[in-house]
Amino acid sequence: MNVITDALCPFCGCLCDDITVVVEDNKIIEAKHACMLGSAKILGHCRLGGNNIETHHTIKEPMTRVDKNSNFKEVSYDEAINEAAEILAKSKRPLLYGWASASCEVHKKGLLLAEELGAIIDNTASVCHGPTGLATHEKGSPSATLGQIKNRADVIVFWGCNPVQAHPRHMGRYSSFARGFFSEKGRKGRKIIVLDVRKTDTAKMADEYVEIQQGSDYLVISALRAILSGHADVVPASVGGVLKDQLVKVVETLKTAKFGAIFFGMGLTQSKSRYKNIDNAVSLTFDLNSFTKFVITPMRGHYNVTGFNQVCTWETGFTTAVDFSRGLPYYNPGETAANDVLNRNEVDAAMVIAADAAAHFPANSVRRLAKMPLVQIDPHWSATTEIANVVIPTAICGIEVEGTAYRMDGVSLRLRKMIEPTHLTDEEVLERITQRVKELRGE
Amino acid sequence: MELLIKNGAVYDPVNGIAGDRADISIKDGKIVEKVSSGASVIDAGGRLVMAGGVDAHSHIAGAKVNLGRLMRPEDSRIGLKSRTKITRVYSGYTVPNVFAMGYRYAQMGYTTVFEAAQAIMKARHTHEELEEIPIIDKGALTLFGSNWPTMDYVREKNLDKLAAYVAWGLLASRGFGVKVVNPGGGEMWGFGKNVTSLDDVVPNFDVTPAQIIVSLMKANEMLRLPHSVHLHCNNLGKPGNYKTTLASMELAKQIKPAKDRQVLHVTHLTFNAWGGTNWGDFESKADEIANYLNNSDNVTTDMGQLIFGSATTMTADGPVQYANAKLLHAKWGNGDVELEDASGVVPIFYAKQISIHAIMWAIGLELALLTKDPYKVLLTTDHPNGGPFVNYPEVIALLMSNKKRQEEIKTLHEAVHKRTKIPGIERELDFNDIAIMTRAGPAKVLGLLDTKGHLGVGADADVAIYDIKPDQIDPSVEYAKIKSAFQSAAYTIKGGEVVVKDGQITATPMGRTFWVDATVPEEQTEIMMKDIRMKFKNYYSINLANYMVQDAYVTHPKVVKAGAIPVKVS
Amino acid sequence: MTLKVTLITGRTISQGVNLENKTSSDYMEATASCELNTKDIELLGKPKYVKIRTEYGDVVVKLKENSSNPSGIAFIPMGPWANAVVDPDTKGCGMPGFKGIPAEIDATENKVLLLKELMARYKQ
Amino acid sequence: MQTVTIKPRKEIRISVEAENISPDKFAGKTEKEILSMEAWMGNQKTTLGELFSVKVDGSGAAADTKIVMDGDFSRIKRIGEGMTAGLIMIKGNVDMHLGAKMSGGKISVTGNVDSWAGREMKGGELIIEGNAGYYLGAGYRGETCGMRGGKITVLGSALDFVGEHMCGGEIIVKGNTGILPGLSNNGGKIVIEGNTSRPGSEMAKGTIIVNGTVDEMMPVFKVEGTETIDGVTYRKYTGDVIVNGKGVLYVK
Repeated sequence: MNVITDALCPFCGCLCDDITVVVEDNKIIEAKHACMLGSAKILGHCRLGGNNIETHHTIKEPMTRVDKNSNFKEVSYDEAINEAAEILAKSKRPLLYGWASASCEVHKKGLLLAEELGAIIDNTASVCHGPTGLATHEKGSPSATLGQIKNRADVIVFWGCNPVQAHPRHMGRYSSFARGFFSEKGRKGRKIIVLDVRKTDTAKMADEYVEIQQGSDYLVISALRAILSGHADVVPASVGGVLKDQLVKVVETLKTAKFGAIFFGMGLTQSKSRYKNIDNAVSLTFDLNSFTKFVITPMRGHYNVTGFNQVCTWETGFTTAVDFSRGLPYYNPGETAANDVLNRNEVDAAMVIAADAAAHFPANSVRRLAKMPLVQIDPHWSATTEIANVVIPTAICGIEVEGTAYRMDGVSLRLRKMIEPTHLTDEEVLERITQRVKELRGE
Repeated sequence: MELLIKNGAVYDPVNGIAGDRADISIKDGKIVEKVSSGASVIDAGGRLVMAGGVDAHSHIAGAKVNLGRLMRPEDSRIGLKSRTKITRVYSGYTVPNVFAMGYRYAQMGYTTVFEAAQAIMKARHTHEELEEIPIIDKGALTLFGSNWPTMDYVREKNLDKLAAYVAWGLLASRGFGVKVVNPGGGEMWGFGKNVTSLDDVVPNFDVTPAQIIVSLMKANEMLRLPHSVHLHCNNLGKPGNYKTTLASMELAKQIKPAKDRQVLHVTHLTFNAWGGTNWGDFESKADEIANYLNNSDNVTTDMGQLIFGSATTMTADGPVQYANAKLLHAKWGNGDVELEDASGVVPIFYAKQISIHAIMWAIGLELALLTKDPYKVLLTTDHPNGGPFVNYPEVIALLMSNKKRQEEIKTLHEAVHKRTKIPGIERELDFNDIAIMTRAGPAKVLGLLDTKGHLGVGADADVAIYDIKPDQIDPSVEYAKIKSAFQSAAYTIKGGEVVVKDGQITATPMGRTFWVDATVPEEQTEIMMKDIRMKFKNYYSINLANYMVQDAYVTHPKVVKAGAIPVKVS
Repeated sequence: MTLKVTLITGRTISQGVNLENKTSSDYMEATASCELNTKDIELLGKPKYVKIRTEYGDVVVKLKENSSNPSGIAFIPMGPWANAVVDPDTKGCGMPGFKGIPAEIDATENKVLLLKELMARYKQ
Repeated sequence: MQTVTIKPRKEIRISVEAENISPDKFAGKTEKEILSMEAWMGNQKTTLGELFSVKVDGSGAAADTKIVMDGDFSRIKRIGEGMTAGLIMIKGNVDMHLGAKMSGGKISVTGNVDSWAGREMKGGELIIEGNAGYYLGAGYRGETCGMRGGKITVLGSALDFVGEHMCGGEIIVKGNTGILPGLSNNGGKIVIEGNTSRPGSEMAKGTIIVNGTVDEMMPVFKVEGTETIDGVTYRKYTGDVIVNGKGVLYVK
């Protein structure tokens, strides 16, 4: 029996690093401290571990098929890698998408492949916090590490996010309930404000719940800013379904905080006005700093969706949705993001890695993917497998392979290897595809 | 592998060579006495030969650099270059991508660059980027000035614990030296406030900036670290701050250096040699600072020269960055790090007709020209705060040619005449001065003079050859030639390998990362670690076991040993 | 009757728990559903299954009660069933319309497609 | 006078970047030279000749060069990028970035244009008879200025973010626009004949005139009574108050 302490949970953007994992015969039998999501990932879905192995479908061998309606044939890694390389090398507009459930070391290999292919490379932020990046281009990012918030925050705002469901340990470790140096009272010393379009489980725990009419967040943020800047007079009696009195009360709470933090989720990034909601919320944070200290942090979803954005930014200058088709990195979401090019039917071949595009893209995009040569690299059988031609199973990052991941606040941590892998790693597969692409191109 | 560089006009101030024809012999990455007849030969043909450039203060990697990139796609869309068989893509001007960072330094003949600030908790990120910067050797200075353990030990006057913490912090961050930014201010920014003088008391910690600086200098010398404390002064960015800067320098007098170097390096003076009381009467006080330096031997500085055009300011000085963003109506990045420090990123455009910018432009030059000893003022732009490092050749040309300065002054806001001394300064630096400010000086300041910054036997075989024949050029007049030659080295040799020829990258070896392993008595570390463990248990948001930078992030380490107890030679 | 709603999609814990378990009935149970408040459910006649139609497609899912939804807000957990009816337009910024889609909901006797069946539709 | 006539040879699916289609690039060039000019389809370098038939009549400087394009160009990006003079007449639809960074000359389109038409435009004129996509006359990611000068007229409608970060020039949309026109407007004028929503957010300077209805007003404007312009009485607003804006918004 092997006990690994201080292990990282490779599920959500909280990247909790206090998991104790018990391993027996290369099987994980226990994951102490992990939440439901983390346990499911570490125990249930681990290829060799857990009790649910029969019901959980991982991919055992590389598989290919010519006709997407026929059955897969199990093949060797060499065959699958060769076929993947041929598909990608032939493509005039290849898309390499995914990367959320993989380490930064994998991202580096992916970016090299994208450069080599002249591909578009995009990650799952595209359908998650991509707009947060766009807002950062406009207004910046006044943020802090989560410990800073835990130690100091006396006012915490959750806007369009629902940590109770999506980041179960967030409130305990970093926000609402966390105790720290200046916040030894924990929850009792804090005011929690939740703004959302429905009374989520998170909203039910708030001191103040502000119900916004769906799609009106932008108007509400502007109203808060107007009140904060001393222009309450121009704000109508009700904005976005919220009474002005409540907005005034919220502003009072915000500006009298000693340290305030805004956490936001897809309620802002995906609603009407998209990234302009974040843009405006960043400005609200900026404005609040004239009164007190305030920071704003996105509730990033997957454990290393942030990492891809970091690596892509330092390697290319751009955070995701980078188009290498002319050799130079070009970036313009709306034009170069995965769903832009899929929706326009421009892509002629794709590789989906460490994400499930078919489950998380709109039908129109999935329809396109279903009709083009599609390579999937993933440990798990997913919706994407159903429409892929070439499927290459890999070792599970953060469980079978170590590597780097970035928490939602940009703190990088090293993922542990908990058990021995039975499959090639994503890094190895990408390296071999890149090598094969070079050979096919006579380089 | 052997290489012989023949016929160079060599400037090697450390070894007293100033333009003499000399041959440089290289074997296995080092400069040697001589090589065999089988060595490959580069005929410098009378051209300028210097050691590879060393930059002791630049922001090239880590969380705030990457935030700068993320905030500025408009910057990343310039300077683009496709990949070649040898090189990856280039992007960016003020915040280049990792590849361009290494290539462009190498193309200017630089071979060693130090990142000027990393928080321990974010050091892993710094090293991830450093690992991807090609060619150059590098290292990173670690922030200590607002760290809770630092302030606790300063308050307790427990230098043993402080030294143990610094040593451990350098190990944890794989850092090279002690960086102090707006000491105490980082903590106060945690609640949106700042310190305003060296003697303000930081609430809850009951220490002053002056105490922090002095204690860290003491710890630094106890540990016999190669580099001194590297200080970004309090009140940076505020008119009248030269007084704080001078007072900070004065603190260094209390300390004896443990090594042959300064005890305090005060960085990017362009931002803190400011007179006046507000933006209206803002003026240069670089002359006062230079005067101080001319009469003191324990402090060094660097210019942080301003370059007109686009820049991206980035610093651990969180409060100054919020003030900047407000003043400029600019986008604002802020990055507080729990228990450690703050940071901020704000884009700026320096314009010739803005009086403040014109005066700031003058400050860096005045400092360099009025300070007699070039070892005391390193050439930097505090990349990318004063401007991108690719402008070093512009700075060199300005320092070497009064004519160029006078022509530039004609294009600037008239304030440059009234509120700076630069129009009347006639001094022109020579190649020897430049070699000191860009090679020998930074190497000495960093404590790396054994292998860096010179061409003597035993030094790293880092060499730059520039397409200038020193005996046939008048830099005062032909400054344009000087600038273009320094922009694009005829050869850059890194560790004995030709990495640049005629300004083009020819090879991309992986450089090394310097970090300092300072020993302290084990029991001292153990006592200190009790406090650290308590802080992780209660206050950090990660576990201690996941805090330290793992070996996987420093694949080509160059460990420099230091320590409070004698180091055993194995 | 036909209920006119604004549709939003998003994460839930059981969707997350089964994220790497897509072929299971648990995943389908977690994501092939639509949450409405009691009043809206009553308006529909408390059916077991509903068909959701938008400008972009239609899908049959199980109906679930969630009293925290305001009237006229329908929530489907993110996933393949939700995505059958979301807005593919990226609004010039790369992000499709996963929230705030005008939709019509009717009771239905039709069955919920399995993941495999749903994906097979796209291959036609 | 030089006239260059361009017609598509084939249906194009993967969008083509063809910034070489510009009077500045074509001026004084022969048919053969134009046919061999570079264009990119995805990651493939190709030529204008591969994609289009080209006919050249006469020869002249950019200002005397007229490009006549006839057919479906809905997958051709960056037409007229950076042009300084001359004329481009397009009978058909075009893809993104039409006339981006143009500083002079004129482009007219009978059909629809995709997003970023007139991006960072400095001068000249853009006339679109059909509809425009997102970010008409807007900027690039992260830049502080979008359109700085020139004039854009859309006879149809435009989508979201018309004139985002506009610093000068004029945009007239005869139909409706999507949300947030004139966002962060810092100068220049936007006239919307039809309906819109959330106009003028964060505007610091500039003018927005809406002759249709405003679906949702931003709660950031001071009401300044009414004002009559060219015989039409408008409700006048100033703002955005949050940024101490001096922008003016007129709503009929």
